Amino acid sequence: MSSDSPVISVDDVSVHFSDSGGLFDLFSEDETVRAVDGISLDIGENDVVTLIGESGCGKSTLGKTIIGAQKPTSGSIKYRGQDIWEAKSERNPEIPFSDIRRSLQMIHQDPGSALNPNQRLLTTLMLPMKKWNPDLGRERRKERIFALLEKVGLSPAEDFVNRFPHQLSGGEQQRVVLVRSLLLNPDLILADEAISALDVSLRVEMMDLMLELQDLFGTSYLFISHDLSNARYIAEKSGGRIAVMYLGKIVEVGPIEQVIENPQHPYTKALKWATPNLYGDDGDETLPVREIDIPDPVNRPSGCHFHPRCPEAREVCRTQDPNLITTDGGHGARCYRADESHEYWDSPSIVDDEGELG
Amino acid sequence: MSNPETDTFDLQSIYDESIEPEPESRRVRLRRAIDLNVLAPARVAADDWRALLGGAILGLFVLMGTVGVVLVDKPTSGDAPVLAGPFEELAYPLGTDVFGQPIHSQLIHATPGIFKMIFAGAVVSVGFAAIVGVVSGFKHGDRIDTVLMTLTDVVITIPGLPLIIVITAIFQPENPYLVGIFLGIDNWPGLARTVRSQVLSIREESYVEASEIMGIPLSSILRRDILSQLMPYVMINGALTSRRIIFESVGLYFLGILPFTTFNWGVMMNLAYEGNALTRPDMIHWMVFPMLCIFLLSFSLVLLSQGLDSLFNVRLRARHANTTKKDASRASQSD
Amino acid sequence: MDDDTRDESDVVFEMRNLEVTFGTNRGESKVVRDVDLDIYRNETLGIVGESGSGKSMLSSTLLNAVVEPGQTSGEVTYYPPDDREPISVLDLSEKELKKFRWEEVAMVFQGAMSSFNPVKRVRGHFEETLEDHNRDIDAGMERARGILEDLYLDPDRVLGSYPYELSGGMKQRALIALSLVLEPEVLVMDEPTAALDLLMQRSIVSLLRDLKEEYDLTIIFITHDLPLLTKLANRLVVMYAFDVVEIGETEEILYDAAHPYTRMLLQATPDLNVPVDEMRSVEGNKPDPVIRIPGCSYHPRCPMADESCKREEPPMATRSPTHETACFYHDDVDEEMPLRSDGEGGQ
Amino acid sequence: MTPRYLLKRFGQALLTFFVTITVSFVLYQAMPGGPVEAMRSVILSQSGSTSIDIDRLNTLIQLYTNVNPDQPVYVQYLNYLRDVVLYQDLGRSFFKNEAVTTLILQRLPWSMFISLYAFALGYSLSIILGVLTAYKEKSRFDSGVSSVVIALNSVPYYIVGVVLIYFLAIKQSYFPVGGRLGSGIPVGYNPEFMISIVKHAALPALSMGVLATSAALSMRGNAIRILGEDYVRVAQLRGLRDTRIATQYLGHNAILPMYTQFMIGIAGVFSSAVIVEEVFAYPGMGLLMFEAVKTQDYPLLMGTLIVFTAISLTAIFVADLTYSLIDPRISVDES
Amino acid sequence: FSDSETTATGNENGAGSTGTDGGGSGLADDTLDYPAGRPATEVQFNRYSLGNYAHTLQDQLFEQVARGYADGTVRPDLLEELTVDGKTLTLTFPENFKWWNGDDVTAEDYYVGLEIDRLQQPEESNIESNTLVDDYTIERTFKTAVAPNLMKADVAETFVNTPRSVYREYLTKLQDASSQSDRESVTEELLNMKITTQQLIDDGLGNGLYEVTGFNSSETTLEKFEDHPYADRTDVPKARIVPETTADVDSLAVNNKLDMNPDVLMSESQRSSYPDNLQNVYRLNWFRTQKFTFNFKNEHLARLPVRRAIAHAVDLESMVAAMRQAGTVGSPPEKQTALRSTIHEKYLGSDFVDSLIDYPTSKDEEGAAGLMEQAGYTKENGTWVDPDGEKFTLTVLTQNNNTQVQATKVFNDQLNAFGIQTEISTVSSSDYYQRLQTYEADIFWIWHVAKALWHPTAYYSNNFYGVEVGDPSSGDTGPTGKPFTTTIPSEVGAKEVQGSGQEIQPATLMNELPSSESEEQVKERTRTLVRWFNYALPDLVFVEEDSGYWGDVGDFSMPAEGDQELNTNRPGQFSFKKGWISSK
Ligand SMILES: Nc1ncnc2c1ncn2[C@@H]1O[C@H](COP(=O)(O)OP(=O)(O)OP(=O)(O)O)[C@@H](O)[C@H]1O
Ligand SMILES: Nc1ncnc2c1ncn2[C@@H]1O[C@H](COP(=O)(O)OP(=O)(O)OP(=O)(O)O)[C@@H](O)[C@H]1O
Ligand SMILES: [Mg+2]
Ligand SMILES: [Mg+2]
Ligand code: NI
Repeated sequence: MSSDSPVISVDDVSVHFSDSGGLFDLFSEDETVRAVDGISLDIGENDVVTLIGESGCGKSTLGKTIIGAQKPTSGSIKYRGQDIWEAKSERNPEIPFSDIRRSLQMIHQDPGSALNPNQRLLTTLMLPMKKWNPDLGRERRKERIFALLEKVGLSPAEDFVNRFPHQLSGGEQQRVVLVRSLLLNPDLILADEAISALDVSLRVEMMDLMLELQDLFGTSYLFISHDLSNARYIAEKSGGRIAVMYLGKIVEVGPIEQVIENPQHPYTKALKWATPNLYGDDGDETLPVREIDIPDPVNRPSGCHFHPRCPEAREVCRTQDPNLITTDGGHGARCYRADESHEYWDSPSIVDDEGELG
Repeated sequence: MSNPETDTFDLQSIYDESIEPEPESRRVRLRRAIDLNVLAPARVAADDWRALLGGAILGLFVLMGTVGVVLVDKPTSGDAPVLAGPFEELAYPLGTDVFGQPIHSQLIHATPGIFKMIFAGAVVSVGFAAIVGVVSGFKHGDRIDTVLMTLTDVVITIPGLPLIIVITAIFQPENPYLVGIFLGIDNWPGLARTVRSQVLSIREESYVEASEIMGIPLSSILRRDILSQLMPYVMINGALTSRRIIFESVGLYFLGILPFTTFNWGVMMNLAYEGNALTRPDMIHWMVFPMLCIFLLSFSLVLLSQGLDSLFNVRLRARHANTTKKDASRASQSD
Repeated sequence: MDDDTRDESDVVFEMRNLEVTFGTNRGESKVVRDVDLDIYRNETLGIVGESGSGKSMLSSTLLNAVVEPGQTSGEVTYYPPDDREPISVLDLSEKELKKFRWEEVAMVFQGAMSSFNPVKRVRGHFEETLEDHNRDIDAGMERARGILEDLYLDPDRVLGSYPYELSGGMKQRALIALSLVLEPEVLVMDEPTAALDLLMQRSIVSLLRDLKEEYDLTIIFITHDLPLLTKLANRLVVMYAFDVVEIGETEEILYDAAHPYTRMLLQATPDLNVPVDEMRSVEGNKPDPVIRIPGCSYHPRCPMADESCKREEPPMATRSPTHETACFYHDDVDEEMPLRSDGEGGQ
Repeated sequence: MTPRYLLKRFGQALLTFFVTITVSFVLYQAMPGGPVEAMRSVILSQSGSTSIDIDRLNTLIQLYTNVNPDQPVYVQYLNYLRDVVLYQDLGRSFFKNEAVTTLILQRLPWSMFISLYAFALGYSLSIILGVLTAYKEKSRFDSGVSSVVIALNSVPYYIVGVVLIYFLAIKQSYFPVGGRLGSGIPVGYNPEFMISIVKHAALPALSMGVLATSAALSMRGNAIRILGEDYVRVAQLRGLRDTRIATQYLGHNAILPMYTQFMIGIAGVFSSAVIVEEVFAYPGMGLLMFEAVKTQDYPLLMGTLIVFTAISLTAIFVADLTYSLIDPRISVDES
Repeated sequence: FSDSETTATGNENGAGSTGTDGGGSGLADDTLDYPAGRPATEVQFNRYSLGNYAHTLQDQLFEQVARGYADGTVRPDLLEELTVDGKTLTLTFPENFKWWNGDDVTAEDYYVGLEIDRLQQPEESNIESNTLVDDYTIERTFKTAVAPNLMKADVAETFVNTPRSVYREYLTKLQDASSQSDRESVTEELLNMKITTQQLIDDGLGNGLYEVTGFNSSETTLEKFEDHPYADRTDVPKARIVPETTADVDSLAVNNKLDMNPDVLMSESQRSSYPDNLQNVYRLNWFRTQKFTFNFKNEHLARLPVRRAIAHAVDLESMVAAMRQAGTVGSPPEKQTALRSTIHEKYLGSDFVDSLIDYPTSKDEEGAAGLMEQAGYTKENGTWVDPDGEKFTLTVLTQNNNTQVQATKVFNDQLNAFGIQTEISTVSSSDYYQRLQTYEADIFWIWHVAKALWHPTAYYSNNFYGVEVGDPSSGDTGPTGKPFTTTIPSEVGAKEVQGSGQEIQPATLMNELPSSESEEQVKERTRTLVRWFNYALPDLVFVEEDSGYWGDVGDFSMPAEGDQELNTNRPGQFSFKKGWISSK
């Protein structure tokens, strides 16, 4: 549902982490992790983007970069046209940094650790209100908090706000965290694996709640998951897009139906295979990758990063890294196979010395 | 969950709604605060014999140092017969020393000095440690972190006791606060390191990141998210540091390295020891009672440091609070 | 359980009146309640249930390894493959237990990431296990290499590494290899894949299938990831509130779930093949092990519950020779709580 | 362990050493009166029967100390630094008319002997007790041992020393009250000599060993935590022998977090020699330092401080090197 | 183990014979065990080096030329004769003494030391020349006339500890030196020369009755030197010195492991814990006294009545009693003369002493109050305020050694009780003398004896061990504000100056005292100074210490008063060195 002016536009953003040398680190070799590597992405008003990928592929880093919690090494992040990091350093930006800060919020994976264990919920919820609604009286702030809490089903709110986080169940904690981010009336919420820590039986409920509130407040979501079926649930229910990340790059992006039904990238296919279904699709027990383990993020493979694991890889993948090849309706993949006329098709298959796994 | 009637729910609508503020709110809040921060810890303490005993003994010493010095006259020589044995006379229940000064009043009048020393030492070392630890933890990876940690490592490595001995030998501090400060000098680095690693791990906690992302000012983050987590830790270490300061100061007085102008348990021990109290049965009480005081005071601090652990435990406190009770089943599940 | 129907089957484990209790300051906490269960040789038994339903506790009893200060009561009988005497696991002495564990039954449990001693090389773990069970180390290590290779690991590299040098998936596989090094009869796996990536999870499940064949294992696999389980298990046990509520062949559970809880669970499970609107969540709170809910423990959350459910505890009812459930109304469940549309169709 | 890591630690050790020398120098400068005054003060205090007249004494001292105050401070500093670093020359003792290095070298082995004795005694006991109490957590054994350890931790080691002297040396002459060698014992590797030095070192070592007992509590804490670790549970499930689990799993891992503290502990135990050796009149490094303080023998005082630091540095450096032997993760996870 | 634990040559034969462990054994055997000095490992015997602690052991190992006695006389010890003739002092040495290495002890051995002393600073020395008349005679000539007793005192308490074999070369260098700076470089060389205990043994550089045969950090073993003239006097073949600094003398004594403590008396408080066979053998009035010095820079202390009031207000008896508990034995002075009372008779005469002002040795608060009021002070709420109505506090500086603290503490408490506020400042012994010389305190504790002698010069010396007044050429008052010129009553014992009084210059008198030309002049000057001291009370002497020794009278026969003349420094060691101690 992206509109013309995106809330966030990400342009060729990279985030690299390198070991910072101490006083005696004279001889340190650089160990750079390219957590995010040249990603561009737009998130519109009332938009939902789900990001999936293996652990360590850079999802969280990308997410945090998008909401301005992590400074990119290169590239730019614009909030409604205003570069976030320029807003922070400039004197008179069009949109003040504090507004941007408020507009981009985050829900953490583990609701337990996202709440200060020593504070009662009321304190935790009041703090951001105090910061952003300084004019409001204490009672008025409390009203809002109570209203939202009741809204997410934590009633009686009066009882809940006086508890400590450990006195809530995981699902309840996650709702409080959600309420906390909504209190600021943000434009974009990064939900970083916000439901992974919950019991399976509670996930659907939580996702429904988030989507309902999204409707209500018109917030956009960047939803991070490593589980394709959850990602699909969110994306499909909200009509959003899905982006598949692999080693710092988005290897496939598009509307959910197309990505799920017609995955272009072999990695997406592998993910789809790895997401077992209760019903149907059994039988195929051939591993769709040549290697189970992910390569070292510090020394990534040349060419297409996926080539050592890719069952379809050919010689050309070893040396060249494909760009995003868009097919139809905003669906694109970083794989030569999406381009029917690419030299890939003439390239010889990689002769695997270790023998295929599948 | 779903809430069908509020489908028309609108953010604006909840903001516009104005409800009469509850009138009893302030009182309720106060009551709750007292319950949670005063009564509940007291109840927790009452459950924990260590905190109870430690607190009681410490309280006794505090009384000695405050009320005691008012009630009991400063000892002067010739108050009583020389070297009277203990438990013989009500006027000097613990006996007297070679000057005929009652032992009990010497012990009592030494207490304020000891507390001053402890106070200064603990404030210096714990304060310094907290500042260094928090700053370098917060600026992890920055130059300042490297510099502070290198400094800390350096100070850790220089052995404390010899350094203190050298410093006190040179400066001959007489003021108990000054003595405390000198002794605090070598006590901070270990704590600073641990504070730093605590800060680092607290910073890893998502709630700190969440606060940052919500734009909560740094001062609030430091106070609410970091210091409040560190407090128990710092307090416990404060108690242990105090014990160390007692050991070291009394030791230096005992050795005669610090100038002994005032009443001090170590001075008593020194005089008794030098007077060969060990081989003189009529003198041994002069040595034993100050030793007992040192033992009891440090014992109380050690106990307290262990008891504090549970005192600062939010879970225990919440369990002992009346105003934040909730049905037991839920509480236990999320544990 | 109805013993007659399973007469000819070869039982490995027989659990009777199994209970696990903890004394807490709120009262006695019963985390496994009166479970009767048979486990057959060479089957893969899956145990599902929501978090905290007692799955881990139940499986720990197989090695008499319930964590302190839990108390296990009832009977757990182990039938060795050859004609040795059956072993009553709960009555074993310390010494016998040490021998029994890992030689007969190995366990890979929740949190396998930290199952290796961080200061010991992986090789050391293999060697000490062999040594303490008086096995020939060289032969054992040879075997270990074989298993590691079966798990797509480079034996030399893995054995020579410290645990921290291995990725989660590698550690998990190394642990599986370790669990097989003494050639146990039974392998209990408690959420061995929960912390891993999808791709890794699925790969490991694939590998497990092969291993089971190769080493003639009986596998007990615990997870709350139902879809994954269905790819591996022959038979499923559904636990709710510290008790078994349904047992059946995998297909039977998937397509003919008889307990309302199982049905709810199935519907709450995200599935790429099921339209999103058909997904429902399980409402209500999970039960407390200290407070015994009278009657059927699921009744507070069950849409079908009536007065009798509140009063009486439903006994196990047989739905098919291999399918049992603890619900009074399992006959009505199809009507009241229909399964997903393509649930039936996908068969 | 990477060479880089080694290099880093070595750099740090050098820096610390450098800082200590500098601190010593600064303190040296800060001394009231300087060496001439100091020496005069001491000679005057020795006398009471000295017939030497003061003017003449001053001349002699001037000649003797051979100070050249005209040099700018930085030149003096550089000279000092050069002497210490290049020639291991810590100057000459004012009063013993001997190179500080020689004096220290004579005393060092004795202090090393009692410290290591104390260290081995204290820590091995603490470790064993820590693990045992953790195994038997909440048992009567546990609370008994823990209470004793807490009590021991509340007594300064020098008081333990005094008490030991009182009971074991004066009341019962099991051990000598002081000195490092019995009278009339021929020096050499004969049993008499060995027994004598061990007996003389026993009480000082015991009282220093008290310092190490605090390790028992942290060991207990660590062991309890490790007992809850998955790998211990898995080890039990694997049917491993109890001794293996106790040593290689529990013991090894529980020691890890304390390892560096252990090594710093060596330095701590070693520095406690200053007090303990004085109490036991045990002529080691500590007593040397104490005498230096008493006589204001500044070159000797600074020399001993530097040597104390060097030992502490060495201990920590060794700790660093060996830490990677017992914890393979060290070179990766430095913080 | 470290080479500091060297075994001496002699130990090879002696090994095992006394091998009981446990820090010395004074049990019934043929060895005399006693505590003294420092461990031989830390001592060296070059007489010229500073701070080498030689003095802590040397008087056991070297013969002493002459000694001072408590009656004020100086008499020969080793010497055969010590005579005075005008400005010349003649020392006659005996012929039958030997160094341990077999060399004869001759006059030259002593001469070398005397000449080195003189030649280091020949201009400043008060000695004109030392002449080696023959192998056994030295003539020592003073530059100016000196009282005969003082000339003898000049060599009293000195040792024959400069063997010519070692020191001759330095003397030669000094004699060859042409300038003061050359001489200083020889001095410097001398300062750094060392004679370690090992060297002492190896080269046989001692000459006492008992010879060092072995040593380590916890003992020094001695054996009788059979070539010594006194060798026949005693049957004690061996002795063992336990260092005072490393052994806890008291616990050794309690466990009966010592045979003698050569210069410390057993106090009454120790009696009960010591075994019965240990008894005080000899007690003497020692030369040493202690005092508090008043700093006249303090306006209150500058007032005579206030000083006198203080003398009345404090109870010297109880100060001494407190010190007695800490092991110091002594008594308060009968009269404030600054002299040790044993020499009153010799230098002052009893009539003179009787007429002096009496200051009470016990508390006389009334008298004190009267004096305060006389000076215009009034008492408010138990505290004296000065004539201007101001409160004041006196600071008292003392050393943190046991005895000093004991005395000062009582002194202070009593002044406080009387209503004069005081504040103690206790400084570690190492810093004490430095702090003292800043003269910032109002009252400070100090020993009162500048020389180990019973002689007026030992007490009236113008340095802080004496009655320090200061350098009279430096203005009107010295460092403690004491005037260089002051008026005292002309009449002995008058409390106030009547008439014009007598103007005196104490500092000058003190400086001149050592060069008094006759015994009469010594007495004359001493009396003037005593009158001044007694009238003006510049310091308050509070204790005259006693000394003596105790010993194991069960196993050894010890000389006591009457047997031998023992009223001299360290009578126990003296008896031992003279061969007067035998086993029973
Ligand atoms: N602050 C940091 N410093 C150094 N490296 C980092 C930092 N944060 C992340 N990384 C590295 O960047 C890579 C991507 O991390 P990121 O947390 O974004 O992964 P992710 O996809 O969110 O993984 P997960 O699913 O496990 O959360 C990882 O290799 C990680 O080690
Ligand atoms: N040490 C313990 N003391 C008391 N109760 C415990 C203890 N360990 C677990 N429990 C309780 O036992 C119950 C069952 O726990 P169990 O670990 O078997 O659950 P589970 O089904 O394995 O859950 P999960 O899927 O989260 O692993 C839970 O309610 C838990 O709270
Ligand atoms: Mg992440
Ligand atoms: Mg579990
Ligand atoms: Ni770090």
